[in-house]
Amino acid sequence: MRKLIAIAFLLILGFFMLKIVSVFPFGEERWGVSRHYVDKGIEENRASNLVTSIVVNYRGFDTLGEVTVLFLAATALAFLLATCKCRKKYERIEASLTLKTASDILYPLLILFGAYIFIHGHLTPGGGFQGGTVIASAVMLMLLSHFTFHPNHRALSTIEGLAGIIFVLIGFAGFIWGGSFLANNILPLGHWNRLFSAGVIPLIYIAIGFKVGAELSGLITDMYKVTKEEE
Amino acid sequence: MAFFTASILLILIGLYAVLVKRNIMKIVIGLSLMDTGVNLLIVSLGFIRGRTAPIINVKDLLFNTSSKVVDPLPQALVLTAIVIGVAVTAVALSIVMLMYSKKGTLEIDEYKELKW
Amino acid sequence: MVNPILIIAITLASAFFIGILQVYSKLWARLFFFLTLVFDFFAAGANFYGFLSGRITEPILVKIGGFPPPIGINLLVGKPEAAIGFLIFTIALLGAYHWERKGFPEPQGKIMVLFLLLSLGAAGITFTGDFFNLFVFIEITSIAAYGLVASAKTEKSVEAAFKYMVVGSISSTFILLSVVFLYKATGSLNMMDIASRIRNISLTPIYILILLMFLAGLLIELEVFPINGWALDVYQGADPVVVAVLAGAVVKAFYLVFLKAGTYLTLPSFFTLSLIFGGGTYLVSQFIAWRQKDVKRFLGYSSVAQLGLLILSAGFFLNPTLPAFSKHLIGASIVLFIFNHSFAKSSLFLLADNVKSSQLHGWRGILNKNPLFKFIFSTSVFSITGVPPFPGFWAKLLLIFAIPKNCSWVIGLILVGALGEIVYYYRLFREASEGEGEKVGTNLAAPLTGAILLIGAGLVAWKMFATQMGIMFNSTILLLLAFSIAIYILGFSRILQWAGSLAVVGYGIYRMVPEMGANLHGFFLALVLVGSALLLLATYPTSKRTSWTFYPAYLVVVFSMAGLVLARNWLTLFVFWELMSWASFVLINMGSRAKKAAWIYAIFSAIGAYSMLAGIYLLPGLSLTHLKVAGIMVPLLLVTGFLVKMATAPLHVWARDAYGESPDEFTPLLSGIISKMGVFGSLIAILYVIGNISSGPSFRYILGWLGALTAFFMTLIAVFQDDLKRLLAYSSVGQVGYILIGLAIASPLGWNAALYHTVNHFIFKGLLFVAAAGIIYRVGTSYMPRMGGLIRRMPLTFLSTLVAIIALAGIPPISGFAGKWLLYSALIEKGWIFITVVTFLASTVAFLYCFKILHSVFLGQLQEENSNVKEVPFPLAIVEAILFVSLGVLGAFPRLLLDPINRVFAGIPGMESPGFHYEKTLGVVSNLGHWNALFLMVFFVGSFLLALIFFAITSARVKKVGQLDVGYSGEVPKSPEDLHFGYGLYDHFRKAVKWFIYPMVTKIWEGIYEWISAFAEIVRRIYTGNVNTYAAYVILISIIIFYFFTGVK
Amino acid sequence: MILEYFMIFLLVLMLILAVYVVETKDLLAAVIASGFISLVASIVYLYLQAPDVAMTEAAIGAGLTTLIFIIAIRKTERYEK
Repeated sequence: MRKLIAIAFLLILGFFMLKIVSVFPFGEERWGVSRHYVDKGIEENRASNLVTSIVVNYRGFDTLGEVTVLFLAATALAFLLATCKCRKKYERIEASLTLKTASDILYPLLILFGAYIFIHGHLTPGGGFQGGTVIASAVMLMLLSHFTFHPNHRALSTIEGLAGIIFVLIGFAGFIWGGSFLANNILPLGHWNRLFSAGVIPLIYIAIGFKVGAELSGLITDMYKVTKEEE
Repeated sequence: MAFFTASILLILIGLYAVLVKRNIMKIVIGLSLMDTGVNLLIVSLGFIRGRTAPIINVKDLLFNTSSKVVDPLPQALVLTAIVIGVAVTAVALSIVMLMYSKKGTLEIDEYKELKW
Repeated sequence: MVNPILIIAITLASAFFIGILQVYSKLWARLFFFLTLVFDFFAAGANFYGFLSGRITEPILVKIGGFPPPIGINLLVGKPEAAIGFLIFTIALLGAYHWERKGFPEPQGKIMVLFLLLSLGAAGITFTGDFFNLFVFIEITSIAAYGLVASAKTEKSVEAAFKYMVVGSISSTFILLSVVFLYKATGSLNMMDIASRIRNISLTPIYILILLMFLAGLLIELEVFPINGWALDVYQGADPVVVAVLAGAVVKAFYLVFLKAGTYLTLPSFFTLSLIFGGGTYLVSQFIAWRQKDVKRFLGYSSVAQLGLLILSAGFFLNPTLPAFSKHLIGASIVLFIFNHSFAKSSLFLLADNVKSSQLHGWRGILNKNPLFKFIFSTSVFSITGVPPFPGFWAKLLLIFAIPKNCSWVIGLILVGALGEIVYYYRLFREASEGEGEKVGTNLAAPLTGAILLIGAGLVAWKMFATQMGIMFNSTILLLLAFSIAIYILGFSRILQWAGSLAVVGYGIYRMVPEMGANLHGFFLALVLVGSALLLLATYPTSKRTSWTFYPAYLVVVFSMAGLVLARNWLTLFVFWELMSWASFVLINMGSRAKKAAWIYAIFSAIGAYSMLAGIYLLPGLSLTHLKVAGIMVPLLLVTGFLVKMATAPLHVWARDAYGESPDEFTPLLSGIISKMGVFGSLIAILYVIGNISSGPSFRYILGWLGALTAFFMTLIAVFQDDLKRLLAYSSVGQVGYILIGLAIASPLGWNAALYHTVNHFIFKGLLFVAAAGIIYRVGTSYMPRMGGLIRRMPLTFLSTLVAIIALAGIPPISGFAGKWLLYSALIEKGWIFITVVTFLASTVAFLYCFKILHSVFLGQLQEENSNVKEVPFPLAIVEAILFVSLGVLGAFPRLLLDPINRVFAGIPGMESPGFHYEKTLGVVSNLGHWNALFLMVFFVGSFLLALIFFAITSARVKKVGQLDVGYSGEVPKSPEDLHFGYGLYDHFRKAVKWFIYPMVTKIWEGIYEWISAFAEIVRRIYTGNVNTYAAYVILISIIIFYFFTGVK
Repeated sequence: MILEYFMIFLLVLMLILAVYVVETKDLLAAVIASGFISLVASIVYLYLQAPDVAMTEAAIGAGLTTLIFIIAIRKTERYEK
């Protein structure tokens, strides 16, 4: 009965949502303000990846918020689980030698790959968030395969905080020298499709990459550690 | 249209879990399904048929770009939304873990101390 | 001006920095945390001040990244945003300080980051001018809030956080989707830009659907009924500090978004939606709270209700058909409501943090042990329930008078809800002031700041808006009110306070002499000031029980009455009326057994005040001149307020206990003068509104019957009271019934009778209550079977009581007779025969209780335990003597009073001739007869002396026996009931009339209360506590909104 | 054309998986299935010319989210009642 009512509610809701999207035919051209980003993006930012151009510059403030959200989540999780007496359910099994060795090899490679992603954020798909996540996955790999692996929490916190501060400071630099917060006119924009181009965008994405990497590593460790401590 | 329908159905299935499932972990899973659906819907809304990705890596795209690429703005928004989604999920899971540590169960019926 | 981006960026950077710092040093992290908050506070304050002082005129537009509006993200900070931003950081600072003193939960660094980002998110929500950015900030706020709600890590708090998280996620999904749809539909994300684009496109149903989706998401965050279960759980389960910040600051940011959505998105059904959801939430929550036993949840219901009222106001505020002035008023009212609710509710939650138990019974008596706590608590409660001069009062007043007349049912809704609020808030008040509680925590600095800000804001609002509303204050009255409050500082010595009060009242009389005189206002002013001065004299603080706040409150009552009678328009009158009512509530509540009585008094005062306010709202004008109204509704509403103070049936239920249990020092004022304000009000209502004297008899006839029935039944019930003060209470109510009859007759003779009886009743009832206070002080009880034989111990009191009773009974030669004579003449002249009969019966029955007083208190044997009581204290004796003499003088020379009354009416058309005249030999002559007071006086005093001489001669033969010298058959009488010969005096009579004295009206009122409670009990079951259900409500309400408010079918 | 049919196949697959996620009693299986949904979604994003989103969804949606779910399930219960 409950299920039927729920399904009825949801179908009506879905009907309304379908009604809304039905006025936007799939795949139809419909530009709004983003036409400016597309047509003027290269001129104004020199970042090949227009999504990056939007994420970091045109809507860079959103990204600052986004970074904050992630930071907040990591903080909240660390806070909530700090004193959690969570019960352990499963026995840990020692990882095999193959796995350990493979992880040891993969670990630096993954970090390098992550760094590559966020350094090239303005040229290729991906950026700080994706790169950071890849770095975190490297940490995760080590956590899973090595009992003794324990990322330095202080270092993580410091990197995380510093990277965030650098993001804000770049914004401030724009405020002081460029006339407005996060303005992308304080560094030479360089040439299109080069690594050293797009003004502050790569710098910001690198900061984000470090921050997200440190944050997510910390987050995973925090969640994971609770289990570990009780063994 | 198939994309829209599928993503809306995904949202609804996620919501269904929230409305009906008695297991709090399942509810959180439902919420994350919902997120996926929403993201899919937004990206589909930005899609333009026959266009390429908004990455200007060849000279040809430099000119008259708006007739050659899809709308990048929804993609940028979705990037933000995905990250926010994982952040919410992380906090939700820590709350679930905390709840479980209090009562040792994931059943929603055990968590009705606050009511009326 | 501080660039708003700086506030956000610096806060963010320091949040990141605290993230690092907390690893190394907690102290530095904490220092930095407060430094940031203080910076934010001053920065936001500077902006707000800039707007207030006019230094900043244009809204501040911040182009982030240097891109102009539709391209980049903008912050747009106008006056409202600056105000809310300032509010957010003020509350955050207070909350943080409170938490710091209480001790942050570990790990401290993390929680500080969460707290900082919560306030940052709220500020971002407020400042941003971009819809997607709004979504990001909503998420920041929400995630920080989830973490903070769970921060107590108790079962309840974690549960609340989970529910909040689930419902909040649905809400943000709605908001995100609608923002993206909005982008697809308009091509922009910027609020201003969308607003301008919307004007160019037609509002198709689909488009409206998108807007409704946004609004649905927002309504979840705004905690509207019934999708607010999560919010109530959060209020109940989370740490009170977090709740204080959420309710005080964060919700207000969401409310501003709601206002912005209404402004920018031009949704056609916005008005209807906000009326339905705002009004519904407000009304339902105010009543559901009645059954709530958990204080925090109960405050939650109140928060939700206040938010509902704000939503409703938003609907009116953004209604384009509203005239500019009303819009201005509603805007002001919204600002005041926000301020009021933020500070009062935050203070209350922070107070709740200091109390161990959050259950209602855990609050029992805590006000009596903790004076500072009591101050903050009372201030907050008064402010929330709208007591002048706190901001809540002005907010309500501004809102009501701004609502256009064609929506007057909304007024009804607001006032009924406000009544519900009074009921449960003062139940908490009652519980918290009953008995001796335990000590509570002393972490009170933050709530104290809130309370002080409330008082300040109330005074500022008074200054700013009172004149705009046409409320005029006599500057002398304001000065005197200020003096009244200042008397508080003399509280270390009650005697000093007493003397100071006398001085203030004396000064008031001196200043007010020119105002007293030959018109209605001057007449009542004289009664109020001179009468109060006399009664004040009798409050000589003999007992240690007198509260520190007794004299300030007493003086406030006195001077608000003075302001009331001097008022030249209805609103001024109302303001003073409320001030008087609530100050007297404070006084009644001082009685040790009066807590329930005070609660009931508060409820009935509110019933009266709100119906009066509704009546004033419906009047065609505000000034005290003849106003033409159609129908019976307006006069009925208007008069109800006054009838409550006069305790006319069926609104008398409060009177017995309020008179009986209020402090003995205060009862004379309550009965002698405060009830006369009802007389004054009814008189001017009849004079100005109920029409000129010749028309509209039917309504006045009803009033006459009300008066007569009140007189009859109250007198009858008085007969069977064994408690001295309760007996006098019923007697008082009955006597005021006579006055009402006189007023209702509205002939010259009737009004003369009414005013004459008003003064007279003040004298003899004041005298009786003063005597009662003295007796109770000496004997230690107000239970009459414990008295008896006091004639020998208190001869002066006996004599004055005797005279007062003669006056009360209306027997010549004392002044009471003149009133009765005039009244009967007026009644017969008018031809209201049945009323005459009932009135006559009533005054006959009155003899019974008159006799009972004399009989039970003064005559008979002296109880052993009273064998060494003395005469009443000297100041009381003086007052008794003065009143006693004035009764006698007026009895002999009624012209001393009748002449001024005649002059009062001389200025009123149709009233010039009093309906009687004087003759030398016959005395007062009316159409029906004549009487010569002086002759009667001489005759009666002569007869009395003769009788006295006779008894003096014969009394030698009376044999005196001891009290226990009685011949019971083997039983030893112990209880006073057995020993008191007056006990059960009227038992047989009681059997005869038992059907008449059945407390039917009381039962009806109790029944109403029970029914509403039962209804509330049913309604609140919808909050099942199950998160599935909460989510289902959200979906249900959303689809209902979508279905009914778009054209899509 | 084939690509579009493939996409529709993927969408249907996502929906089927979603129903499985909701209905299965094994939370671990549900989580892994929902990770798989994210993975499928990232392929769909590629079709929708959104490589950035595809990458993010694969890394965060399929990887990180699944991971933290698994950790949480490890610390609570695997089976729904």
